[in-house]
Amino acid sequence: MNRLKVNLPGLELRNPIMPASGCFGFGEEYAEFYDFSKLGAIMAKSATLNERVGNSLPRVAETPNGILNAIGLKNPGLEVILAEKYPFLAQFDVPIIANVAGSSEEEYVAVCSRIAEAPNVKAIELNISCPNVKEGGVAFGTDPEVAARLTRICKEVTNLPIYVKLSPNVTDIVAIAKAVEAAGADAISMINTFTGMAINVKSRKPVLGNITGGLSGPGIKPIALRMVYQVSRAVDIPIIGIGGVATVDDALEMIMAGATAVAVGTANFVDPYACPKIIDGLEPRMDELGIESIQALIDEVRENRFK
Amino acid sequence: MNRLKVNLPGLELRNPIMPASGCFGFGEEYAEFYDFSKLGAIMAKSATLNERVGNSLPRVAETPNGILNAIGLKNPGLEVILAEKYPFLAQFDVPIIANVAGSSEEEYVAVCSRIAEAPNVKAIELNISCPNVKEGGVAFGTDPEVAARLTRICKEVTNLPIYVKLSPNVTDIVAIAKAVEAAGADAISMINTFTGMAINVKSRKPVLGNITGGLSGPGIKPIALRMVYQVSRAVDIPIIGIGGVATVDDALEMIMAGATAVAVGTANFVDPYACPKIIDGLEPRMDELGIESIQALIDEVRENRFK
Amino acid sequence: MQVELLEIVSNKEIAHNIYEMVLKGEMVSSMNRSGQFLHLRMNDPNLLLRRPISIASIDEDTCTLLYRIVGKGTKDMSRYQVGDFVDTLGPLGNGFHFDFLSEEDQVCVIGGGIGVAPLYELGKELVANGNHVTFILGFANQDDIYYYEQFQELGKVILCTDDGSAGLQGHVGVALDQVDPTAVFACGPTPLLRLVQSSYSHLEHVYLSLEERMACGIGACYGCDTKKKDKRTCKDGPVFQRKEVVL
Amino acid sequence: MQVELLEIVSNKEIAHNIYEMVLKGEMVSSMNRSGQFLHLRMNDPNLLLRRPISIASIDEDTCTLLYRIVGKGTKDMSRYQVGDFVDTLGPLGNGFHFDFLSEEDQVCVIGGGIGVAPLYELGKELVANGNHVTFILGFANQDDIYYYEQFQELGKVILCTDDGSAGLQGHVGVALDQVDPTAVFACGPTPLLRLVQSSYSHLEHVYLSLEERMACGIGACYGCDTKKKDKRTCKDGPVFQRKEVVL
Ligand SMILES: Cc1cc2nc3c(=O)[nH]c(=O)nc-3n(C[C@H](O)[C@H](O)[C@H](O)COP(=O)(O)OP(=O)(O)OC[C@H]3O[C@@H](n4cnc5c(N)ncnc54)[C@H](O)[C@@H]3O)c2cc1C
Ligand SMILES: Cc1cc2nc3c(=O)[nH]c(=O)nc-3n(C[C@H](O)[C@H](O)[C@H](O)COP(=O)(O)OP(=O)(O)OC[C@H]3O[C@@H](n4cnc5c(N)ncnc54)[C@H](O)[C@@H]3O)c2cc1C
Ligand SMILES: Cc1cc2nc3c(=O)[nH]c(=O)nc-3n(C[C@H](O)[C@H](O)[C@H](O)COP(=O)(O)O)c2cc1C
Ligand SMILES: Cc1cc2nc3c(=O)[nH]c(=O)nc-3n(C[C@H](O)[C@H](O)[C@H](O)COP(=O)(O)O)c2cc1C
Ligand code: FES
Ligand code: FES
Repeated sequence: MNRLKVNLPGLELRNPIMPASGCFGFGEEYAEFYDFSKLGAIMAKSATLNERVGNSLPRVAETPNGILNAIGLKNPGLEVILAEKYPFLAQFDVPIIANVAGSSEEEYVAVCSRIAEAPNVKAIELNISCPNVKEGGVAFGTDPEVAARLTRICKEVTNLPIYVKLSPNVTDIVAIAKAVEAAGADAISMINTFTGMAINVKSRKPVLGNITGGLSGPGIKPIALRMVYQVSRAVDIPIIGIGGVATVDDALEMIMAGATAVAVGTANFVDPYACPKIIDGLEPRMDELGIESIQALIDEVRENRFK
Repeated sequence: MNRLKVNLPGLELRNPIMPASGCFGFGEEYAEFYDFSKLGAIMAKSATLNERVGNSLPRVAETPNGILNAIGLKNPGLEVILAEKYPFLAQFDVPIIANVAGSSEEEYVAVCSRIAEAPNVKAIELNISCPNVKEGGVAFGTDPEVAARLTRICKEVTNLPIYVKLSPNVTDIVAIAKAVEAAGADAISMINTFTGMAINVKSRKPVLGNITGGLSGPGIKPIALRMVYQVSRAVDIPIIGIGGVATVDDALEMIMAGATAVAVGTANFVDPYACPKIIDGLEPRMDELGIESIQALIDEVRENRFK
Repeated sequence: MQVELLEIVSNKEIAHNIYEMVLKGEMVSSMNRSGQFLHLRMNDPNLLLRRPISIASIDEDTCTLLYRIVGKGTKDMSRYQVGDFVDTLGPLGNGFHFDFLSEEDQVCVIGGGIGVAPLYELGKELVANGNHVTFILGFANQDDIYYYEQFQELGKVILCTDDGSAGLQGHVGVALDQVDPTAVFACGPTPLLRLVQSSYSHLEHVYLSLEERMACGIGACYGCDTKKKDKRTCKDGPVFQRKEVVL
Repeated sequence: MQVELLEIVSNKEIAHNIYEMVLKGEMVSSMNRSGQFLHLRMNDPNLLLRRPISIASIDEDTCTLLYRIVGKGTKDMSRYQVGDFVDTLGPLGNGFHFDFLSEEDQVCVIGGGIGVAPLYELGKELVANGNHVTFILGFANQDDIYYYEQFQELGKVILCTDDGSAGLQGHVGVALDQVDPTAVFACGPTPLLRLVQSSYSHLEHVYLSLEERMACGIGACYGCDTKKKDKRTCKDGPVFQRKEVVL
């Protein structure tokens, strides 16, 4: 029996661990470190219809046990991604979750409708929560109706399952989750980054060229966990837990909060082997904690969640 | 010239540093460590009309560079506070900012109307943002209209200036800030804690008796800074910056983001001398950075803020 | 109550995952009662909360802590080197009191696991006070036993292990009928404290040392209330008379 | 490109706030070009981002880094002890290339402040390649100068200090007219790079080593684009031909 196996709509994963979007590019660079057939899945960098050159510099800053980024969805655009990026990943035995972003409904629809051209892409993650682009991005993720509408129209143009990636910068994340579930979302991935900033006290100016950026890393894990916990009690679709996961225990904590799978972002920068190390550490730790299988743990959490 | 002097409505502060509400009790314990006449002001623990015994245990948990707390506004109730707690603080030459909480508008009004009985209390901080109590608390802090209404009716029953303490658990903190400013708030203090949680992977249960708690400490500083920055650009009333401040540079960063004064919470637990150490470190650091006075820095930030 | 950098004189494993740390500094001169604790700041800057650790022994110019590795903080502590300094807040809390005891009174001191630690200093003080002390000490198994010889120098020691690998088999309850004390002092896991609380309901002088998660450690944050929510473990405790607490 | 724990052979201050750290490990054998850098994980667990530091010298089985304390990370590094291990990702980036040079070609190597560091290994390689090298090195003042003797062993060194406390007074610009090189390599603060970029617009072979804040360090996150936003400093650089970049 594979004790680590979990299922997401459209995907069978050999384990619940995958790199988070934007923290792994399209894999080319990390492929020099390990074989991706080790991973549960890969969440690719956000794709937009046309190339995006990204925000002004600097784009990253360090904060206490966290980092701020304002990359600005830099990516080579759908054509190049379809022609080169997803195909590169096809050499590995691992399902790809394509991440789609846009600044208008039309752009999301245009990208979603073509993603299935890449046969190794098994699901779409709809990034409605990027805090680092002026138009669109997070705006789609802060209003339940807008988020639901976007989900619905994207569902219409693709047969791939759609996972909606939620923004934590909201008063009521449960309302957004319920709205996208009702609109047909097949799963939820959460969370994207918190809007934050850092100031250089010497120059008295913001560190980031974009002034604000998205906060990620272990410091935000408690908020991510709380949101996963709340949403998992309110929706029936599975959740990919994201936010500050750096260790085996962090990953298990996410699952205990209600996630079915776990994505690792910032930790890849700290240690390029972050994902395989967590994967290797799961079974020994499960033995210590008396966890038979990840699926059994998920079932146990689901059963207890209305108590 | 006192280079550290700043003003808040109703208060002259010898320096911009004060302990944050709930992280200093009513001062009795910290009085064994240093003379409070060193401090800019003291933000007292939240006062409610009647005694509150607090949440179930455990009430604190540690997270990466942060802590979670779910104290549950434990306090002995207004009578005892007026009879014993504020009077204890009257021996020190330091202005007190009383913090008022409640689970109904009536309770806030009842407490606010009597606070002025303590002559050393120079302002009221309206806690509309406590995430750790079931009724009220944060509910008042997430809806601009509710927050504005509460501010207005509290203003009516007291001559003391009212500072409204904002919750960061909202989509649009600027909207709340503008609403309370329009309703007559004299200042804004921000931010209270983020709702978060931690799970004990051995027991598979939440660490806190209350399940969720408020996240504070350096890990959240980038989000606090961003919010202070945004609000300071949208309102004219002064801001007391709170969230993750532990060092002199953190305090200066808050002021550079737009705050007029700075409150220190969690850092008091790490080091009981956190506030006096920051105060002592301000002038040497200002010399290094070429900052003539805190007021000059505040003015500079205000001038640049619409650029 | 003060903050001081105490110097590490020694720090070594003395039983399975149990460490003994000897600290030196001026603060030692203000330690005058067993049952109090120190609130230690960790080296790892991510660990914001101080860790409460009981004073296990107060000597000429040093004090001794005994701690078990259970998580990140105690793991961090186990790595501190001789000559390093530990940022220490203390001495804190209201320790063990026994002014009510007359010389020659029979006293029973009951401890389990790492809860045995503060009872060593208590034992020394009781012996100095002229009391006859029986120690009932429970451990998981032989590998977990520490300070057995030290306790034997102070009085009668009844040793129990859960698996019977040393002393009596079973928890401390199996030995309670061997003593008929005037006063009982206990520290250990909650089931042990509950047993002591209920077994000696006829006695006035039964004192229990409790644990609770703490932030400030000095009584200011209300983080560490006891279950009845009327007392703070850090300042009003950690030692309580049996009727004061619900377990 | 790999991750390895490199052992610290030495770590000491060699000029005001400038440290030299010598590291040992297998990775050294894969270092074969000046201008590359190592991405070092810090000991302080709060500092999540690795720090990019140029390889200043590649020797038999060690490599040398030269770094200036400017913030928390470099302060952290200055405390590492001989025998400690540094979690190192590297060697990274596209270093200095000079296959176009013929023996006897005149080369000018220009550095300012801590930017002088990677130029030492470059100098060694150029000399081994048979080139004549003139180094123009700028420092703030006498106390900041490091590796002066080492550079003198490699070729002519023109020293400049902002305050004139050693060598010529002024920034490196005051010395440019003393040389007429075939190729120029430069590393240092942006104003220095701008000066080099504009002063040698008639030359094809002008290479500039840039700095930018980095997250991954390997080309995956797009954190470190150059200003033109068409190249990543970490992977496509840090060394660029003068026309490739806007400063
Ligand atoms: C008054 C008092 C005296 C104590 N004396 C001793 C002693 O002499 N020797 C000893 O080994 N242990 C003692 N403890 C328990 C000790 O404080 C914990 O084992 C220690 O804090 C665990 O820290 P950690 O980081 O290793 O564990 P983690 O589980 O990683 O700690 C996470 C958080 O929970 C807190 N925590 C975890 N367990 C406890 C606990 N049992 N009590 C209080 N807080 C806890 C930690 O302080 C920390 O804030 C005492 C506790 C109290 C309250
Ligand atoms: C390719 C490359 C090679 C370098 N080689 C050297 C060298 O050989 N010797 C040396 O002393 N310095 C070198 N630097 C600069 C060095 O990386 C920074 O001085 C260092 O990261 C500062 O870290 P800190 O924590 O002390 O400063 P802080 O200002 O506290 O750092 C905060 C954050 O900003 C980043 N940062 C700050 N300054 C720089 C900078 N100039 N470049 C890139 N990131 C920065 C840090 O990495 C960190 O993420 C190089 C930079 C690059 C990009
Ligand atoms: C440098 C960087 C770039 C990111 N880019 C994207 C992106 O393109 N699309 C997206 O949906 N999320 C992006 N994210 C968000 C992450 O996928 C993840 O949701 C977030 O970082 C929280 O997880 P972490 O704390 O593990 O990093 C990015 C995060 C970082 C740090
Ligand atoms: C243990 C604890 C208790 C708190 N109690 C209160 C309270 O009673 N009223 C209140 O307005 N804020 C309370 N707060 C919030 C703090 O005043 C402050 O807003 C928050 O902790 C963020 O600042 P920090 O990161 O410096 O701690 C409490 C925070 C902590 C950690
Ligand atoms: S830990 Fe703060 S009151 Fe006890
Ligand atoms: S640092 Fe990630 S692309 Fe250069």
